[in-house]
Amino acid sequence: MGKLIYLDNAATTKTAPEVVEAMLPYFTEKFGNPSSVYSFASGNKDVIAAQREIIGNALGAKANEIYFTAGGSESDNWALKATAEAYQGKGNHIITSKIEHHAILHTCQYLESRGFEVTYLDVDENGLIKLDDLKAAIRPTTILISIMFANNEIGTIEPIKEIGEIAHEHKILFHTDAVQAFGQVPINVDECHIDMLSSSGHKLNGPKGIGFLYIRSGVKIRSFVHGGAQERKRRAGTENVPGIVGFGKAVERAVSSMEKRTSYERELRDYMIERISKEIPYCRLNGDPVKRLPNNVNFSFRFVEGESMLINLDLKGICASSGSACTSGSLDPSHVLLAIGLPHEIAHGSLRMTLNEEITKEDIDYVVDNLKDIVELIRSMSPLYEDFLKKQK
Amino acid sequence: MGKLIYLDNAATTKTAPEVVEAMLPYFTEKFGNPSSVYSFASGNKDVIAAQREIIGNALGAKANEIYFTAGGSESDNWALKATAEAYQGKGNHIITSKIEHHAILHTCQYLESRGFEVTYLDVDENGLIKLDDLKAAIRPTTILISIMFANNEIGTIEPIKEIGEIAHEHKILFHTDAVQAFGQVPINVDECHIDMLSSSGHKLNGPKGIGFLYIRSGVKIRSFVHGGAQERKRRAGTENVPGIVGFGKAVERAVSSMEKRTSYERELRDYMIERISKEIPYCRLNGDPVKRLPNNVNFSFRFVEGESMLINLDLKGICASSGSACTSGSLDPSHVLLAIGLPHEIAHGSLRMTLNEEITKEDIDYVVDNLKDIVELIRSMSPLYEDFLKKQK
Amino acid sequence: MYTEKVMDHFQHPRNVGEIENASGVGTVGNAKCGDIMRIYLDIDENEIIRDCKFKTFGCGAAIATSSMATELVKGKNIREALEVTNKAVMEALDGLPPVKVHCSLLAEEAIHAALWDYAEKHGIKIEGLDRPKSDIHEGEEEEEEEY
Amino acid sequence: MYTEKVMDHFQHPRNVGEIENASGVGTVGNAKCGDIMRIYLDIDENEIIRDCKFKTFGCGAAIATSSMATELVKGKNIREALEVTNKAVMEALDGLPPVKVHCSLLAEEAIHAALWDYAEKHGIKIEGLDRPKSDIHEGEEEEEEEY
Ligand SMILES: Cc1ncc(COP(=O)(O)O)c(C=O)c1O
Ligand SMILES: Cc1ncc(COP(=O)(O)O)c(C=O)c1O
Repeated sequence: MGKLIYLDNAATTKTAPEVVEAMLPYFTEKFGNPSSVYSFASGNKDVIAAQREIIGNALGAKANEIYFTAGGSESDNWALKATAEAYQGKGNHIITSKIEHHAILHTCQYLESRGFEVTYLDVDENGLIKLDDLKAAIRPTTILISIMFANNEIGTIEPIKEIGEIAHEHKILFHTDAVQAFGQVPINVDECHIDMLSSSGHKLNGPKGIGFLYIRSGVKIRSFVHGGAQERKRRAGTENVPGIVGFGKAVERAVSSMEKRTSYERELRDYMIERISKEIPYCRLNGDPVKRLPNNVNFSFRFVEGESMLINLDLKGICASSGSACTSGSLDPSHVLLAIGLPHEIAHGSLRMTLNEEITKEDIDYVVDNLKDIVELIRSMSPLYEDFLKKQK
Repeated sequence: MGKLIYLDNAATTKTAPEVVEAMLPYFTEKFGNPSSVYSFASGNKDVIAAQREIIGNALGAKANEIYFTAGGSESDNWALKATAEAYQGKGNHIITSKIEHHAILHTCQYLESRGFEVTYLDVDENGLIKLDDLKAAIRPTTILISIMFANNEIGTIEPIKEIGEIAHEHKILFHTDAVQAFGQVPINVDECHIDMLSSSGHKLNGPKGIGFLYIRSGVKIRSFVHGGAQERKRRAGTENVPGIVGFGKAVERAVSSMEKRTSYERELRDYMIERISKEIPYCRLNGDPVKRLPNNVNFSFRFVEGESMLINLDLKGICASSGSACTSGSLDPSHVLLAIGLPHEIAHGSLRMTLNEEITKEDIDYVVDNLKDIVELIRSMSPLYEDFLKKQK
Repeated sequence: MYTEKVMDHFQHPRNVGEIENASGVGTVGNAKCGDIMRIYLDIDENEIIRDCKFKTFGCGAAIATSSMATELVKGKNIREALEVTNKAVMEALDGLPPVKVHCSLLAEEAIHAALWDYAEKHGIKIEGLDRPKSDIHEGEEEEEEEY
Repeated sequence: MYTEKVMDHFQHPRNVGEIENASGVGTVGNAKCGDIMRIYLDIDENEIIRDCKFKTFGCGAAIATSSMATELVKGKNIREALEVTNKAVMEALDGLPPVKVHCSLLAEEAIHAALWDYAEKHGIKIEGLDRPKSDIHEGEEEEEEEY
């Protein structure tokens, strides 16, 4: 294969070379177990503390409020299941939204099967939850509000500060899945009244298999993984030292470069959105045009099915993703696209392209030029398009 | 520091250079998300399948019975909590032993707080469970037997095949924590009637932060981490591709070298045990002398506290561990040493040294020579030794 | 994920298009589920399929199976065409991933639907041919979650 | 984990040993919990601690605090020695890890116990000195699990 244009940074990112560099010594040289007494290993305890400090700082949190996990999914599961268990005495009601990641939604469904009640808030056509809906959903038994910071498919950034204020006012715990937002938008847990926050290393050029859950001190949730005394007795398991070091490095990198990087990406993003909107007929931008992750482009193309777009793009060296059912092997398209009101057949024709700082304007032009041809080609084979054209006449 | 003699391979191991080598491309080159459609990433799906195959083969299991996790603790938590939940209808009784790792014991305590009943089997003075006790403990409501394959402190290898047969006879699920045993002793899940088995990468020269749970097909436990459809919908989270690749490589390495490596280690181990037994008075070998992990040496020295031994050894460049309370910051010494019947003060004076194939006979001599001096020095400062000598007169 | 044959038929689909005044046309699937196949047949007086064209809205496998199915029925007589099962299409493509098997079923159904249309138009009955289901996914279960 | 001062006193403990016919001897802690400290005092007629020795079964911090405590009380009179608190010992060692603070308490208690023994033997009462607890860990809670 020749050139590769990787436009799927919401799925995963390349581990930055300096991140790998930082991790390497912890595999073969400083491989000791941080719990050990001898000096060869006990230094790793300090190294972990330093990463906790970096991450805490990035969020306006204290270092000891950061608990390392194996990734975003574990963090989400921990936050929801342990809160449900710990605050069961207070109530059994949880509020979330219809556009959460499956790590939240399937956990909520699990909790429903265990006797909890869950309200799944609707979103508007741009994917924003409505604050009035949230207020109306609150019950005396509500113990948790979990709303994602930014959506992984359509890039919409939710009104987190306002949600936090409502939660705070009602003394309800507030968790946010910030897997897509952390490192892309500034976050301050105090300003937004966030009590718990999930993050995953591989979404911001860190390694896979490492994440964290921020837990505000005072929040009384217990371990999700029981065992050894690691992570202040709240998450057992020998620490993934290289992973933690890599995560710390990635956060440092993401935070220090955030302004420059995201303003670059935002410009490219808007250029791409403009070209596609203008040059490809019968398309629709999904997600909020303004309250949007700096690197997210998501369109639906009528009469086109997503997977066949993806394969054609792949043949041109372009990596992208789709909310099409076909990419997941199920029959229903993305729940997010349905929640913003797209009919099934249009949801099937969606394409997500998520940029990074290595993408150039030339790359974007190459992608859009190819995309135009591909959409045209697929439409020429589409019975839906045939019917549509006949009706037009 | 000069020479470093690492004798704490039960705590963690050095990631083998060829394992790191195997992992490296998956950080920066082949970093794609295995769930993606495009060819750049979808190859990673096959790579993961290949590792599953390697690991399945090593256990006499099918590849699709291997589910990757973040480590031994998660595997243990998953096996116990999900079994408890899935088989609740059948009963609420679990049988385990007093010498399990905390990942098992604390999970059992958690389950007790949720209404389950747990029998903690005693062990004999060598750390072996008694099969008659096991049989006697079985109730009509017993849903799970979880006994570790080999103990992490004293190295005792339990009669797994016999336990499996008893479990099988009574149609009770059998889980074994093989975190210390896998890669050190041959394991066949069918021969031993094992239904679930936990393992952790970093104990066999693989990376930290990766493990697996073997689940025999037909065992109906659900997800521990809910979310995406990874691991056949049973363990959500973007796959830790480098970790999985490293784990596969480590297993390949451990299995192919097992015979040669462990017979080398066994010889060294027995040499070390003999020298210590002969040359240091008032000591006791902990764990079974024969049914023993090939690399485990564990002694208690009377009148000596463990941590001060460790620090003195550390000053000589020797890394070891102790069941002393002081190393864990709690007041009680290791529950394993108490379970084999050691009085508290003797349990405090225990020392575990776990070898690897890089250790030489000269290293062992260096360690034993130093250990002799250190034990003597500490005893010369010990009021217990003073009292003992006075009584001897 | 796809075999070389599938990719070949996806990249160079045979028989894409429409046939004006076709002897029979069948459309199956629905947009809701993400795949629709339409097959046009041109059948001569000897009941030989002279020509066959398709239009498909769907994933890579849907397009490739449409293409392969049209290739397989072209030149065959009606009875032979009925024997072009989804298995035959899959085999001709060197296999499909399990989650894509339903695409090959869709191709089989599309041919049957076009033949049914031909039979209706000509007032004949083709033995072994049932009225096409209105929705190929009817009665098809969503892939069961393993546990 | 330990400061340089702690490591210095651990590696080169001051005043290890026994004093024959000591003016006062105190032993605190218990083997069950993994630390025992015994302090010997040689006190002259002016109530000045002329010499002080220790024997300790315990971790690195236990040995270092014993050593430092003996250093601190040597040459002091009884009343001054009473003011050698665990905080003073810790500060003199540039601090201890949180889980090791109890070792410094043990050192304070050992001095007090030796002084008590001296007072009993000499039939005097030292103001501000209570009968030593039989077990230093009595009433001490195990470090609370955070949640
Ligand atoms: C027997 C046993 N079980 C479980 C574990 C937990 O493994 P991990 O720390 O990799 O989660 C360990 C090691 O710490 C162990 O020795
Ligand atoms: C919003 C969101 N939450 C949670 C996750 C789960 O993260 P991970 O796959 O690292 O467990 C993802 C990514 O897959 C995500 O985009």
